[in-house]
This record gives sequence, C-alpha cells and structure tokens, in this order.
Amino acid sequence: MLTKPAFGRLRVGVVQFPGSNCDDDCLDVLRRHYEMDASKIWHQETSLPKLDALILPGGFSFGDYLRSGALAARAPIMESIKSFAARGGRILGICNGFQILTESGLLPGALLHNSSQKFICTHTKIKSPQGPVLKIPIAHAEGRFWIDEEGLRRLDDLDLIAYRYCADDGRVSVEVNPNGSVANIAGVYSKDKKILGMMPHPERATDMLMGGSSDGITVLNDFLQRI
Amino acid sequence: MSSIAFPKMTQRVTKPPLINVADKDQLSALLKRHKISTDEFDKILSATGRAPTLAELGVFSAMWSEHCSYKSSRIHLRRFPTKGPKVVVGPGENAGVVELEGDLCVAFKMESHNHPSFIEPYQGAATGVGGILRDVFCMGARPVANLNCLRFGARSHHKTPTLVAGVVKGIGDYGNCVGIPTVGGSVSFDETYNGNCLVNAMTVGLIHKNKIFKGYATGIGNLVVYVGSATGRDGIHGATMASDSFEDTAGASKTTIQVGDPFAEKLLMEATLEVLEKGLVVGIQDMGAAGLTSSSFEMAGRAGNGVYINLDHVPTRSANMTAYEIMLSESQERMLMVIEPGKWTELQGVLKKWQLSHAVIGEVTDTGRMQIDAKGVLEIDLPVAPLTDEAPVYERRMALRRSACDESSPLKKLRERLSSDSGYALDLYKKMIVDVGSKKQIIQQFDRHVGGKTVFDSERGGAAVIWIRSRDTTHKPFLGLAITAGCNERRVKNSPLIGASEAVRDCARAIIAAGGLPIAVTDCLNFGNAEDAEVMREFSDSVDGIAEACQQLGTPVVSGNVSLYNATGATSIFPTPMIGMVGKMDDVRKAVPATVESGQDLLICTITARSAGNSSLAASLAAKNANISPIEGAITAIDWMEEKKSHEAIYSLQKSGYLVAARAAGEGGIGLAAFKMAVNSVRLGASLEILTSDVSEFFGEGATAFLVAIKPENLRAARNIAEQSQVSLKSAATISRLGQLEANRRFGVIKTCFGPISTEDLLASFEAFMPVGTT
Amino acid sequence: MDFEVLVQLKAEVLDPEARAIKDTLIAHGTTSIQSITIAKRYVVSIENNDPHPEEKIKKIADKYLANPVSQTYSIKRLGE
Amino acid sequence: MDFEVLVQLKAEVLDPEARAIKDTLIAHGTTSIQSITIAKRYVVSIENNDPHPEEKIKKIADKYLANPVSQTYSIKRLGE
Ligand SMILES: Nc1ncnc2c1ncn2[C@@H]1O[C@H](COP(=O)(O)OP(=O)(O)O)[C@@H](O)[C@H]1O
Ligand SMILES: [Mg+2]
Repeated sequence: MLTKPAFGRLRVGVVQFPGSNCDDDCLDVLRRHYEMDASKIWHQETSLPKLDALILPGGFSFGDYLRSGALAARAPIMESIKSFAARGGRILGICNGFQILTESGLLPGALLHNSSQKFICTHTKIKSPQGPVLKIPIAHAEGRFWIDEEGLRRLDDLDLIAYRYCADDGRVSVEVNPNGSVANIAGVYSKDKKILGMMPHPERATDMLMGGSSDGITVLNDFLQRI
Repeated sequence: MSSIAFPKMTQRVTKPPLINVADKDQLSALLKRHKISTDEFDKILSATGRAPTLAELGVFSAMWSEHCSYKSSRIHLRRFPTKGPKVVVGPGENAGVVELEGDLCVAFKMESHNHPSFIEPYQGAATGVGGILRDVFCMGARPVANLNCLRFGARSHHKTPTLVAGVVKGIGDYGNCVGIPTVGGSVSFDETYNGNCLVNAMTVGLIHKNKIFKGYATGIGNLVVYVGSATGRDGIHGATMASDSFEDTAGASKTTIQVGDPFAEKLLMEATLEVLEKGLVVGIQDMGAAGLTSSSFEMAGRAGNGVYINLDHVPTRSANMTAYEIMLSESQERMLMVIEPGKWTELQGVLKKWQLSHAVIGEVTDTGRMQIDAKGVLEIDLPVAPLTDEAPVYERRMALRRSACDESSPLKKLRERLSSDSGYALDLYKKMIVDVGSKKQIIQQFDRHVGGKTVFDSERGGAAVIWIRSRDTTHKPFLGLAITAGCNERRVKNSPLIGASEAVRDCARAIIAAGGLPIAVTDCLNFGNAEDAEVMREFSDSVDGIAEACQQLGTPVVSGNVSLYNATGATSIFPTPMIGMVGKMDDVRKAVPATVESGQDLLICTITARSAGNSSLAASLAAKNANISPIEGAITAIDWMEEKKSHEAIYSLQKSGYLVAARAAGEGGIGLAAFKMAVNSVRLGASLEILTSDVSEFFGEGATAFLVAIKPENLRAARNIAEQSQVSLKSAATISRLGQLEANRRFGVIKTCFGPISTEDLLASFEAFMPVGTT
Repeated sequence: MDFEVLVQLKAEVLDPEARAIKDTLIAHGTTSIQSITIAKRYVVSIENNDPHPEEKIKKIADKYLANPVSQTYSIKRLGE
Repeated sequence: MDFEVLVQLKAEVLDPEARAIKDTLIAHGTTSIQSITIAKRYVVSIENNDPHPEEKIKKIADKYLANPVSQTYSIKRLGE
C-alpha cells in the first residue's frame, strides 16, 4: 500500500463541467488530505495534461437536462477521457460523474430516477465485497442503478460490483436500498477495474466533523492505491 | 478592440403616445390595474410634468409597489438597530454584511416568495431560492448555506399536500442543482395560512471586506451590461395591458409564470463571482422583482446618476416585446452590470466561458434621468429620484386589536383537564409531537452536505453549524458559523411585541446552545393587509419587539424583507416576523448538537433563570392542539437580565465540556424539547423518561430557557457551574440504555408521568410528517 | 381503450431543458436545428367496458397529469 | 421540417412515476384504469434546406435523446 506522501506525488485531475458542483470539494480533499498538486480540467479542453488519474465530480452537469450526465457525456473533453481510459488511465466518477460514465458507455448500466421519485440526501452504509462497512452520504435524484439480468450476472461473475448499500452490520437487503438500485448496487467497476463509478460521495466523508465519518478516505485510498 | 462605445440613439422616429388623462373612466381603470391611487397619480404628474407613457406608468407602478418601495413599512423599519462594530453593510443593499474575523465577512438576507408559491408552488419556491442567492452573490459573496422558513395551511386543508410537495421539491431542486447546501429552517401548519402560504428563503455567503460590491451606477459614460437569460413575458408586474386605446402600443400580452433555471443560475453565479474577483465591474445588481426597472433605477438612484438604455439590445425570448413588457418582466437568472468601457473585452471573455448571453444595453449619464428607447421611440424619460428615494411613504392607520373578554378561562380549563386526566394529557402530548413532526421527509430532499462544510444540519435539529474551511490561513482553522431561522407565530399573534422579541431570542438561544455567539439578524416580516389598522399595529409592535431584542442581544438587523397583504378576503394571516440569525463559532470541533445520537445513559436538565416568568399555556403548542386560539391568554415580557444569565450558564457549561447536547427549550414545553433531544436515541433503542410532573412545566412555554444533556456523574459539577451564573439546573428527564428485558424491542420506550407511550406508533406518525401530495 | 395525453408547457413559458439541449447540440456542432420542444406523453389505457371513458380521461388529465398554471394538454384516442 | 421523437423506458425497466400516478388514481377512486405509460416527446424542427434531415434526426435521437441501455425510441415526421 502506498503511503500518504506517495499518494501526494500522483497527478490527479478533476474535470469541471458547467454545473459540476463538487469539483471544489474533490480538489479540497486531494489537496488538504493527500497534499496533492491536483488541478481542475475545463470541459472544453480537447486534450488532457499528463495525469495518473481523473475524477469526474458530482453536481448537475448541464443542469442534468435531458438525462443526468447525458449532455456532459457528449462534451468535447470526453473524447480525450475515453482515450485516457483506453490507455489504462484510472477514472473515478462520483454521483453525477458516475452518471456521465454510464451515459458515455465507459461503465455498464444506467442511472434512473430514484424509485421514490424524490431527491434523497442521507447517510448510507456501503460495503465492497471484502471490505468493511463504510458510512458515506448520498445526494441524488437519479441514482437507481439499472442493468439487465445478463449484465448483472456479468458484473457478478467478473466481480465488478464495487459497493452495495447495506445495513450497519453489512447485510444487504431491500430495506436499506435508498433508491431502488438493482441488487443494492452503489458503485461498479469497468471490466478492467480501472474505472470506478459510485453514487455515494466519499469526498463528503473525509473528516469526522463532516457528519461523523471519515470513511470516504478508505474509498479514496482504495482507488488511489490501484494506480 | 479593447473597448466599445455604446451606439447612442440619434434619430427618434416618433414621439411616444401619452396616456390620455382626459378620459377619466379609462384613466381610473388603468390606475386600478396598476394599483396606483389618484394621489399617487398626481405625484406622478408633478414628477413628469406631463402625462406619462404607458411604460412609465408601469415603471411607477412597479417602483412604488409595496414590494419595491416599502411604502407602508418604511417608517417603522427605521426603528431597527442597524449599526454595530461588526456591521460592514447594513440594510438597503442587496444583502447585509457583518464581520466574522479579520477581513472575513458574512453576507446574508432572507426574502419572501409567498404569493408566487401559492400560485405555482414548485416554480414559486424555486425562483424564491434563485432570487435570494443572487442577492447574496451579486455582492461578491460565495453562498455557503441556504435556509427556508415555510408556513402552510392546516394539514387537513385540501390545498396543503400539493403546496408542501411542490414547495419542498422546488426549493430542493433549485438549491441542490446550484450546489448550495440547505441546512436549516422551520416549517409549521396552521389554518391561518390556508389561503396564504409563506415561503421565506435565506442565503448566507462568505465575502472579504475589501471585495464587497454594491449596486451603484457610477462613472458617466460607463456601460450598462445585461447578463444572463433572455427576457420573456414572465411574471410581468401589475396588470396586463388590455386597455382598448393602448392596445396598439402595449401589445396586450399575457404574462406567463416565471420558471427557474438553476443551471443558468449556477453559471451566472460562477461568472459573477469571477467577474467581481477580477474587478471588472463598478456596480452590479440582480434583476429581481420588477426586473430591469428596479435594477436600473436603484443603481442610478444610489449613485445619483442617470442611465440611458436602448431596449433593442436586450436579449429577448419572445417576439415583439414592448418596452412595457421588457422593463417589467421578471424573467429569472439575469444580472445588470455597470462597467468601464475598457473592461468590456475581458468581461466578455468570462461571460462567454460560462455560456451566458450578454449585451451592452446602455450607459451611465449625468442627466439624473432614466431615458429608455425602444424601436426608435423614447418610451421612458423620467427623473430617477421620484422613483427611488422620493417614493411615497405612508403612515398607515393603526389600532390595537381588542382582546377576548375572558382571556384565561379556556386555558384554565385546559390546565385543569391536563392535571386531572392523564389519558387526555398523554393524547395531547402525542398530538403535539405529531404536529411538530420529524422534518425528515422535507430535509432528505435537500442536499445538506455539498460544499463539504456542514458540521450540523437539520438532521441534528437546532441551529446549523458550518465550518468555514477555506484555504485562506488568516483566520482560525476551525472557524465556523451557526445559523438558524424561524418564528413562533402563535406567540406573536398573542402579543406582537413580546412574541417578536421572543423570535429573536429563540434564534439567539439556538445559536448559543450550539456553542455560537450571535452576531446579527435578518428578517422577513410576513403580515396581512396593510390597510387593516390592526394588522399595521401588529406590524409596528413586532418591529418594536425585534428592535428591543436586537438591542438587548447586541445583534443589529442588517438586512430584511417585508411581505404585506398576506390576506384572503378580510382575514389576515397571523403576524409572522420570521427571523434569521447568524452567529460565530470559534471552533466548530466544540459545537454542541441539539440531539443525542447514542444509546448512552444521560440526564436531561433544564436551565431556568431564577425569576423567569411562569410557564404559560397561552399561545402554546398545547393550546394549539387543544384548539384554543392564541388571541386568548397572555404571555409575559422577557426579563433580559435573567435571559442573559442563562446564556452565560450555557457558555460556562460548554467550556467545561459537560454538554453532550443542548437546545433552546422553545415551543411545546419541556415535554416536547426532551422528546426532540432524545428521539434519535429512542430510535436506537434507548428509553426516555420524563420526570417532570408539573403540567405547566411539561406543556407550558416561557419559563425554561435551555435543555442540556449531561452524563449523570457530571450533574453536581454542572449544577455548580449553572449556579455561578445564578440560574438553576434541574434534572427533568433521563435517557437510558435498554435493559435486558427490552432487548428485543426495535425502539426504546418513552415514559411520562401520564403513563408510557408506545413509541412504534408514535414514531411512525412523527415521521409521516408531510401530508402526501404530488407536484 | 387507449388515450394519448400530451402535456406541454404553455407557449412562451420558458423551458430551460429544451433550451439547454438545443444549445448543447449546436455547441457540439449539430447544424440546422431550428427548435426543440419537449412534452410528456401519457398513454392511459381504460377498460373497454367503462361507460364514459372520454370524460374519465379528461378528468384525469385535468386533475393529475397537467398543471393548469403552466401547462396545456391535448387528448387523442389511439387507434383500435 | 418537424420530427417527433418519442423516448420511453424499455418495457422491463420499472417506471416509478407511471406506477405512482396509477396508484394515486386508484387510491382516489378512479376505476377501470388498466395501465399508464409515460414517454418523453421531443419535437425537433430541422431547417428545410438540410440535405439529410432523416439521417440527422436519427443521429440526434441515437446520440442524445435516448439512452440505449434503458430506453427505446421512435421517430415520426410530422405533417407539413
Ligand atoms: N423548511 C425547512 N428546511 C430546512 N430545514 C428545516 C426546515 N424546517 C425545519 N428544519 C430543520 O429541522 C430541524 C428540526 O426542526 P424542528 O422540528 O423545528 O426542531 P428544532 O427545535 O430542533 O428546531 C432544525 O434543524 C431545523 O433547522
Ligand atoms: Mg425549529
């Protein structure tokens, strides 16, 4: 496992679309916690600087009009992001970032309106197959992960389900599914596991003062460590 | 090209048609539609020196409207204390600004959007949030928190469910998208609001003292720039112009509802903050109520200059818009900027980056007049001052409301029944709990965490706590804000003077309970018909009550808003002076929550000033739920000496580190406050036992200042500390971990002197707070 | 019996979504788009033995599907 | 030239909005409702002098208006 200063040498870019609103929050964690020299990348850029990883932050890119993430997924910068991915670059999409990744086909499935039909902001517990139960908040209106049965089987077989919503004790059940996601899925990996998309906001749980959880650091460490 | 000179209109094709003042019938219809009195029209004539054009009449109507001119309230508002060592910008600007630490300041304001929200709850509430955000960011402040105070009619009223669903979704969708956390507020239901719901939105932003921008159209020859969404026929003020003889010029259009576009707002906010940071503008103001009219007149008025505008350059969304329509449109997400010509190119660069339409539409002149051309016609040519500083001011008639004859008898009966009939008391207690309700269904629709600064939000009850958390190292690293807003309208109805003071005091208590130091106040004064003498007396008394409390607490009023005519037929709403307060937190790590979140054993104690007034059932939540109108019964004036002692006690207790939780005792007496404090631990399986058996203490409001939760072993020490401030600290309830016997219960139990309560059902009704409705 | 209910914003009411889609399409280089409007299309299927299906669908549209303040609607019976 | 693009969730994807409306109607006593489906209807107007309007609208629908993972769409040219 890399140590904090080693993380600090990573070059991570945070992509800013019009309507992104967690870009500064992500940058803040990278700079404050990891002491990285992270920077924003404007959506109209057509090439990326030299980077180790990219974060697509949360927010309402292009107002979430059409479908959330849909218009951003077709923005000029996405071509370079796709080639970055093709070269094996690491990408983390959080909330709206996750929606952009599914809309652009970089991740499987789709994110639909919550089954409650309402925006939901709450603390959830999530869990990776082997990892501990983590307390991370969500805040979205379109976070219901959907994929057809075959797709779900593939995710399962290839171990690509990154996080599921679970109870305090780690059990996965419908009662703790906040948005109606298939199989309580909160986050998934791409086939090569280099791209991660998740609805919960790890950057909003990086200090005990923020709603009493710093579990987001575990999520970010895990992502950065794979670089 | 590094600068641009505005192309002036040189050739005017025709003269504008003037209103025919000789046709008395037509004139009076026109004036009625514009809500202009004959006296006011005489003033218009003497200001213009001729008959006005239709567009000019529209401008007068808008600028002299209650909303823009504060004509009925102005003489009263002067009584507010507005100065203080921390005040940087007081009332009169887009938002008030107070110093937090060093150069770091807080800008904040509250504003009403009651009427539009009643007509179209979703868009009404959404555009209300948009408007208040612009008021704050157009000064250069970055918004860090939103709050909202809502009042709806009775839960059982047929309109209520749709209004609640629409308003809450509207607030959420707008604030969430712009990315400002909604961290607090207040909400209640009462039949007084059946025909007039209240939607008051508040925004708090951070700003540096030397980077505060104001709405001044200074510098002759500077350019007037329009920025943001195109203008449509949205929410055009006053009546539509269907007057026969003016059909040709007025375009006889229908006004359409205002639709908010939070995406456009987010872009406008980023662009505005960037433009201000780069110092590219001299003056700036958002186009809020009365749109281009109020922004241009007010900017000119403040600077004592004139402005020339050519409306042909204004980006419009609809075809063939008339001068009248463009000037009075309330299309959302628009800003008016005044810039030096040399800054145009750089400004354009920023605006293009944020995809905002923009146009130079005029320039600052030395005429002291507003001159507006459209399609070759000088549609408006008016002196600025009569519309701004010299707008009419009224001293409306006032009369004291006659009070009910035998004030105390229903209350006496209630007290007796509560003391003798424990089944009734228990039922009333449960009713109160359900009436107040968990706000979960509302607050879950609000993003409370975006920005990464939220320490306590509505989830923990009480005041919200925001951690400044900037990269700027000139202030303390854990510096923060405590913010709260609300008002207990039943108590104001009971006594406007005392009730309004209490609203300020209760905000201060919430902030102090969280560990903050109150700094300043904003308000939103929602009242009924200003031409009803009793309403005006309520208004005046409320102003005095707020003024008194602000004086006592050292928290000046730095911004605010008045909403009159919240009335249906002859019935006005309860006087509802909503108060928003901002406090300073030196160290957010020491913030004290208002709720207990764990199953540990704790004592809940009351903090009561020794000579505090008696607990009173008058206008209390108990009375409301027993269907006793708040007009009956009396509340006692605040003893500020004693009040301050209780504040001192809380500060000392905080320093000692004994406080696990603290909250203002507020509405619903000790019974409700203890429930609110413990409900989350009851959910986790702990039990709450309320020890108080005195009905007045249990249900009554007024005597107890705070409730604090401490570890049982600290009781004695805590009591000593309280006594040093000459207040008493008494245990009133216990929270205990579940015992063996109750281990398989899902929730803990609540025990009261009236008997135990089955929490399963109670919590279900408590959480089923919102009347179900669709948007 | 199937009815189509088309619900649309009143003319001249701002539709920020339609505008954003149009602007983005143009910004991404799609040419010759004149306008985009968006409506919601409900297909409500009512049992054949209902005595007054037309009245019923009108009531549903009025009360549940359209907001009279900002929207208009039209009803069409879909081919058998 | 106006085209209608109807975009709808795939049949196997739950539409909570349609379900909620149906449930509400039934709860409020409206009988004989068999089903409700919802689609989004875009009307895209393309300049008359565009050489390949059909191709263009297909591309817009494919690329923007519908998400192939969860939605289907249909295109219809609207009467002159
Ligand atoms: N309309 C609202 N919007 C946002 N937060 C709200 C609203 N109404 C109430 N709240 C928040 O919910 C919490 C609980 O409110 P309330 O039931 O009045 O209890 P408390 O006595 O803690 O204020 C508070 O933190 C308050 O700020
Ligand atoms: Mg409250």
